[in-house]
Amino acid sequence: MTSNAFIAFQKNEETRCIVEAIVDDNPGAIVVEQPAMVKVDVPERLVIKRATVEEKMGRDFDLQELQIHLITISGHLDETDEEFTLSWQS
Amino acid sequence: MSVTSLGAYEFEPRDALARYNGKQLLYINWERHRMFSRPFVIAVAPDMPFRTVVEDHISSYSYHPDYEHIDWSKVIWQNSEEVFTPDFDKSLADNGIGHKDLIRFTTPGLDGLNGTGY
Amino acid sequence: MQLDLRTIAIKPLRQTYGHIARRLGADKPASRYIEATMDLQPVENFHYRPTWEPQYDIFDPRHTKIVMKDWYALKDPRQFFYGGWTLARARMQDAVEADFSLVEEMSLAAAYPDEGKKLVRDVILPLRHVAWGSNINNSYVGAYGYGIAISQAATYASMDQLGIAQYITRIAMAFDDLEALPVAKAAWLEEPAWQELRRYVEDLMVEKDWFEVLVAQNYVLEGLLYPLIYDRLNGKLNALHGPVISMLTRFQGEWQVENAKWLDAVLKAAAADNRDNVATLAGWIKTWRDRAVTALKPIAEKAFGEDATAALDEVVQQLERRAAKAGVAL
Amino acid sequence: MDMKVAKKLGLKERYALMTRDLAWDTTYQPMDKVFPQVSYEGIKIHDWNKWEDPFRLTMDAYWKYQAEKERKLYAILDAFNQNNGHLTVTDGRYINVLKLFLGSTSPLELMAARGFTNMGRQMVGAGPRVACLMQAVDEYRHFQTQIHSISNYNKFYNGLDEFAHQQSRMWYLSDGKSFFDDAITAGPFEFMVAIGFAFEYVLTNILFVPFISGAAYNGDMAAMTVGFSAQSDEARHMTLGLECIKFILEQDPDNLPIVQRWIDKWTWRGTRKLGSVGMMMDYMLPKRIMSFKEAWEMYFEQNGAALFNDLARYGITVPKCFAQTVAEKEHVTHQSWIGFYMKPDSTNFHTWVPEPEELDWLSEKYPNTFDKYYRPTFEHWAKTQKAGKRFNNKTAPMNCQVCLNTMKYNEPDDPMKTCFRSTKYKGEKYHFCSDPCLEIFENEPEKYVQAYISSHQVLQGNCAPEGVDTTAPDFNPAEHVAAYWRLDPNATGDFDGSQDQANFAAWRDQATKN
Repeated sequence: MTSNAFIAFQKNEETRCIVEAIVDDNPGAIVVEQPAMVKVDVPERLVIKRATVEEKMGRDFDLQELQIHLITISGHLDETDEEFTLSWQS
Repeated sequence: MSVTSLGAYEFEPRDALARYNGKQLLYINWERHRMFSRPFVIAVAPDMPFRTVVEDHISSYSYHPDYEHIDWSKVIWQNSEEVFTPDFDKSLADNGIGHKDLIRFTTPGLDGLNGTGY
Repeated sequence: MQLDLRTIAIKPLRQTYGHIARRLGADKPASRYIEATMDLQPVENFHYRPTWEPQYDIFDPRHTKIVMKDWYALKDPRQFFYGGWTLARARMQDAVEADFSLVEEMSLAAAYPDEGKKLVRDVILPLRHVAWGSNINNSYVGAYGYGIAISQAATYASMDQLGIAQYITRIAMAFDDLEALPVAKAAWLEEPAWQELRRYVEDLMVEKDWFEVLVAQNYVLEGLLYPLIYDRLNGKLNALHGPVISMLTRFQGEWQVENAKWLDAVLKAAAADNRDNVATLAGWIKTWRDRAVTALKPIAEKAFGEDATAALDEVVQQLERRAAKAGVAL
Repeated sequence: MDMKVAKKLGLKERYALMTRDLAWDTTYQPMDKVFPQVSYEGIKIHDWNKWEDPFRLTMDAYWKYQAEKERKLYAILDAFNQNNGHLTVTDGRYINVLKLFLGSTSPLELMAARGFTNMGRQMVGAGPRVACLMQAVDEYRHFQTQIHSISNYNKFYNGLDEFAHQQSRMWYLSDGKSFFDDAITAGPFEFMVAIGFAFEYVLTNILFVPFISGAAYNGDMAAMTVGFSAQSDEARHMTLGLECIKFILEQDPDNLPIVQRWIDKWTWRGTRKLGSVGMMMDYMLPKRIMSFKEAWEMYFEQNGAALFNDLARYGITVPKCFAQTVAEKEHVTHQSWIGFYMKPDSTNFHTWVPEPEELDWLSEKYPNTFDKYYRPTFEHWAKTQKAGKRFNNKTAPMNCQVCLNTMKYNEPDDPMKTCFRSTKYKGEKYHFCSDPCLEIFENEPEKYVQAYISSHQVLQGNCAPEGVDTTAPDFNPAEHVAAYWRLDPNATGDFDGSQDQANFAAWRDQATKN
């Protein structure tokens, strides 16, 4: 069974862009909408790329801004200036 | 096993018999009647007759429709896992019931509402 | 469900929580600080003793010699609950950030004279380790302090000190002088001039009386060190080379004033409770003042040369005046 | 952050300079005296520098982002309060969720704040110290924002006003209190595994995500805002817990059996603690988004499988209790609601029999168990309540010596039979609700013999308000318990006929009528 890495955000304009960026960068991403929140599952490895988010937002974006919108995550985290990655080894 | 600690770690149990002023704790449960959620606890004197437990305390189960159908002569009594036959006129102590013992009684044929165990 | 509610006036059944109303002596609205602070720490019916200190309860007033009839008398005049604290720090941080940016945009650091830079390297950069030590010692107060009034304030102070250590680190970054950091650390660890200060901070790391740690670290050491550096040394550097260092240490400058207000209030409340507290506090302040003066003397000499004694005397008197005002005559 | 110089350094290098480079090994005082708590548990750490920092937030960034969250949160709270937002919730029953939440969860946030402050003091490495301290202040945040958001409800509804007094006294709050008392009295590594890993990583999603989503669904903007805002910190906390486990396991192979025992213990203790959360989801939210069972499957079984598959490389296996929790997910919420419904005089929140369509929802969500075991009881209660004989079990509960829950769980293989386990220690008998609780006791009996069991304390005469002579010959302990708890009679009993019900209806009527 493959393990899903996931991330969930509060629903708002900013996270709409972030989720779009995740969907673009992660083939196989599954978006689940729930009241006031949105959850994205990706098998094994989920990556958020700063460049893609910036493109969606049309402004500079610091990946640490994710802090403001996060609800939960699953997977090992690795964060650099460019990428925020969640992954499982199975 | 035992606890690992920095320094001696040994305390008097919070529910030691000595804390009950001559009484002892007794738990009671009516099996397969879980509408009452859990057993109840009382503090009673060890010389209290077993009959008093039944008449004064087990009667708190009377809300249940099964209660009036209990045939007391058929009841199976347990002290925790061990089945025993209480002498109603003898004291708890004489019936072998000590501090923090759990009396469970089963009423054959009565299995709660619609046989649900509740 | 989308409900369209008319604005109506409903008479509340009560104004605040029961424990707050009892404390205020009346059922009236309470500030967010009061509601988030007073009488909230459990004081009774703990299940287990700590395996790390079985002789104590989980929260135990016996971790200090100070005795209080009411531990919530140790209130914070800044009224810092988490939200108040974070917002205050974020406002300071905005100003600091603007200053750091300005220093960078105007290339002020590059243009800063070597003489000034040397003082920054020799005196200010090693202080990031003092701040780190203070972060540790304040976390002890936050962990062992009795009542939320003191424990939250100490925990916020601990984070403030981490912030200060990081702001000092950023000075080296602003000067594009990262090599200065290991040099400053080596000085902290080995240079004789810093050793009494390091011993002071390390000794507090094994002191068990949390109130004494609070007094020795925050009231005495920082009460002397901050005015010495962020008032007097900055004043000297401003006069010689312009306000660049004041800009880069703006946080510490503002922070010390506000923090002293908190500590003065805590000292005053403890002293007001009983005479034994006054004697205990006075004893601590005297002991640690003397040690702090010894420890800071070589640092003051680096900073002020022959004016060191005068500078140190001034800040000692300033501290003693604060103590006297709080009801602790030395 | 905004500084361009910082861009020259990567996030990792910059963060290292800002944290671990500040630390040094003390020499005027020996390190083992400075950090006295890290060795007695038997965990071996050879190199604290191997700690990988998960989130790399420096204080400037921390203050910036946290302030932004706080500004938003309090603005929404103010608006919610000014507009009588409490009247927008689905129905008056909903507010009882907040009563249970404020009593059972908020005080634990404070314990977490104090516990993580101590971790921030005791951990030797700078990386974990800083992460723990950040979590400590976050926990103050959660505790305080919860109190602030519920403060407005407290002005209008009963049962919220004495949470601070009740946290250490009320019978049904001892499970949560014992959970945290247990963790905070353990050594630092066990605390980290207990709270950082087992609770925050494995279980906290169950507490917050579906519950808060549920609050949103029920129109409670205040709870939703506070909850999600808190949850945004939680991702950091979860990551800390996971890093901590990896760090400990990578340091020495001897750490594995100790850590495994803690994972087994704390996953179970957390599961027991969360039973009441599941009950909120299944019984107390007037509009439901998912059942507890579904949430358990999504956040514990699936996510837990991913986690434990991953940790298998260190030799970690799924918690021993895993199968039992999976079996119990079909039962625990019903057993909990039954346990509270039957004690109307002893809770500061109201209970009720679910409406017929709510019973249908439960039948649909719990096809294996609800009709077979639980539905007839609720239908019976509805009937007797209508006849004016609402069930009221006036007896005092028997509790598990370890988890402090009442003994309400079933034998794993027989839902009709109450589960009992017992043992003797130093001549005294102890009772447990389950095999895992028995095992936890047997590992550390010296600890659990100290447990504060409310009903026993009452019988010892320790639960009377000040001024009552507990030695008087006619002293009746049970008589004073409600006063000892400061239990407002208006807060007790069935929702049907309560002051809350009447007020909510009248106010809502007033606000919606033109």
